[in-house]
Amino acid sequence: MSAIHLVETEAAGEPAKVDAKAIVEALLFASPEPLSEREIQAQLGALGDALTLLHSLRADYVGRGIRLEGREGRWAFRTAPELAPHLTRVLRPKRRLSKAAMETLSIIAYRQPVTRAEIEAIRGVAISAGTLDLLVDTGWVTPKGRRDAPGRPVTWVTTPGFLDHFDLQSLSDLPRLEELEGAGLFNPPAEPSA
Amino acid sequence: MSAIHLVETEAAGEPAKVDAKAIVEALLFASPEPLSEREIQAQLGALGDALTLLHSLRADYVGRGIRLEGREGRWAFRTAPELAPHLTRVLRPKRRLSKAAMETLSIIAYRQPVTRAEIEAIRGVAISAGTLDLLVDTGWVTPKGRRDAPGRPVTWVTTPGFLDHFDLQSLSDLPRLEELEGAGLFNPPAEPSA
Amino acid sequence: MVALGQSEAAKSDVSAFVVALDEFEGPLDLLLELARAQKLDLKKISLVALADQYLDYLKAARAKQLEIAAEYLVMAAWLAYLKSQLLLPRDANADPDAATMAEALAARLRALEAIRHAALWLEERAALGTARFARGAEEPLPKETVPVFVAELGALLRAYGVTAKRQEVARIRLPRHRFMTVDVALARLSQLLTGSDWRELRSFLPPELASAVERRAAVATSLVASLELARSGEIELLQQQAFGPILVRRRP
Repeated sequence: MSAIHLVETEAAGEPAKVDAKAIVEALLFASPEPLSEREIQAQLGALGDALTLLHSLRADYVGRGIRLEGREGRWAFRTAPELAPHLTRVLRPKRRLSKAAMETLSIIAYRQPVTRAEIEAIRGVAISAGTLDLLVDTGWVTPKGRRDAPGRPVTWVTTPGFLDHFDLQSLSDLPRLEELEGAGLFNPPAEPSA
Repeated sequence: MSAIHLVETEAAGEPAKVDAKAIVEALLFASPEPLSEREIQAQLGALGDALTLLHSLRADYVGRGIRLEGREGRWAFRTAPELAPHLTRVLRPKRRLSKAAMETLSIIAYRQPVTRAEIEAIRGVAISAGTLDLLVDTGWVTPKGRRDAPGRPVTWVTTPGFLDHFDLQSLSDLPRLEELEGAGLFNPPAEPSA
Repeated sequence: MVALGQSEAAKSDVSAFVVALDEFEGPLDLLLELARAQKLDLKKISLVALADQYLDYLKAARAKQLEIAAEYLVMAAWLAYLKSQLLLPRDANADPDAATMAEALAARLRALEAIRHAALWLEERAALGTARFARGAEEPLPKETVPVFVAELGALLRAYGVTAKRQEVARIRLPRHRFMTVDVALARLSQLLTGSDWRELRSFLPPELASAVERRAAVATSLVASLELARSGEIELLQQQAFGPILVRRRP
């Protein structure tokens, strides 16, 4: 792939060409955490426009083994999800969360900001001691502020890491609960007639 | 889960396309350690020849922000070394000057141009090697000319940056010694009472 | 879910359920599983039928002598009450809230069911670490530290003040005295000593001498001056006893 964004840093005799897109590529590649456009732009300085370069770079990686994902102004390289079956033998997938933890996470995702008592009311059971701790450890959930109610309980919200983990562009990517609850939940979709 | 099984092992109607090079690319990206050809080949199975794909992949990345490095049969992506200057993160911690450096700076400010020996005579101690270098690093002090005296010692003065940092219009804005006396500045800062 | 809705029999015969209370996270979960097993539409759910199933289930559990947590029994009592209220003729003294309470329970079951589906939906996302992977090896980028120095004018002035003070201490200050020189004493004695009467030498000392040191020095210089004048024959000196007063007069 040829260098597109060439910028001359010095106006000296020899053309000191710096490929600004290569810088963005290297920055993102080296980092396991998403980088914000601001961080990237700060590193680039006057060499180029971060957002333009990011879009160009994302296009370069379409159809390859890794792809450039940008969500809410934060960018990261991730392996293409369709390759997962071919990677997992070497990369050892992470353990899945328990049903209780996944449900708690879902409630926080949908009802945020939400208090512990509200989560318990929806699930009909007390949250076991470790569940919220576990979710905080994953980096997907964080306490944020207090509800202006008796006892001023802490409320819980999801993090940008939650979006990254579940490959969501934003919280609005979550399907509406009414859709999930909707037609025929208790009547599983008819089996395709054999 | 959608779109996982791209590899159809059975000869179904349409040809199941798997980009073996994409698998190698994703594997190398996501692996915490460099991968050996054998490990990569084991993951690929019959989908392709690891070494051929690695060489092809390495060629793809020539001239880009990252490159594929293979040494002693183990492969890993690394950022291109020539980009290092552009990837360097510049940290700018705020630092305070030591007591010795502040005193030296103040003597230079009040007595400029002043030689090292004169500063030492006033402070009653030798200036440690780094103190003047440090003051030059701050941009507040610079050597200027030599004293017409035995040994022709260098003299030190403050810079415009000094005036700027301390928000002084000119050196004459520095209070006179008698004025300092009135302001109680002659006494070392009081120790916090125990 | 385990052991529920598996067999055709389970659809109609609650007692055929394998009692597995541990599988459920509380009464709400059990109710939801019962509804699911019966493939009930929660929008048109018959709370009466669901209550019956719940109570039957607990009965079966009790028959098997399983320990039943209090919360299940509370729900059982509540459901039994709700059922009785719902079954009472409309015009009787039925609890007017029974229908509302039944609807509230159905709504809770629907909400929990929706969250269940949301959790499943999330799990099927291409999650990081299971279907998508991040950079495996973090490559620490080089860092350069360029300190920015800060100092306040006050600190600078204080530093200078402290330096100046230290210098002041180092300078030795001798007290300045105004000592009378021999020349001054000579002139003074020659001028003031007029008559030929004996007068005490001390009386010729200047009166303004404040300190003892200055006075003693004046005594000494005056004595030297008087000796000098006596040697040149201008005056006479007399001391009648050791340490006695020294008398002086112009030579007659």
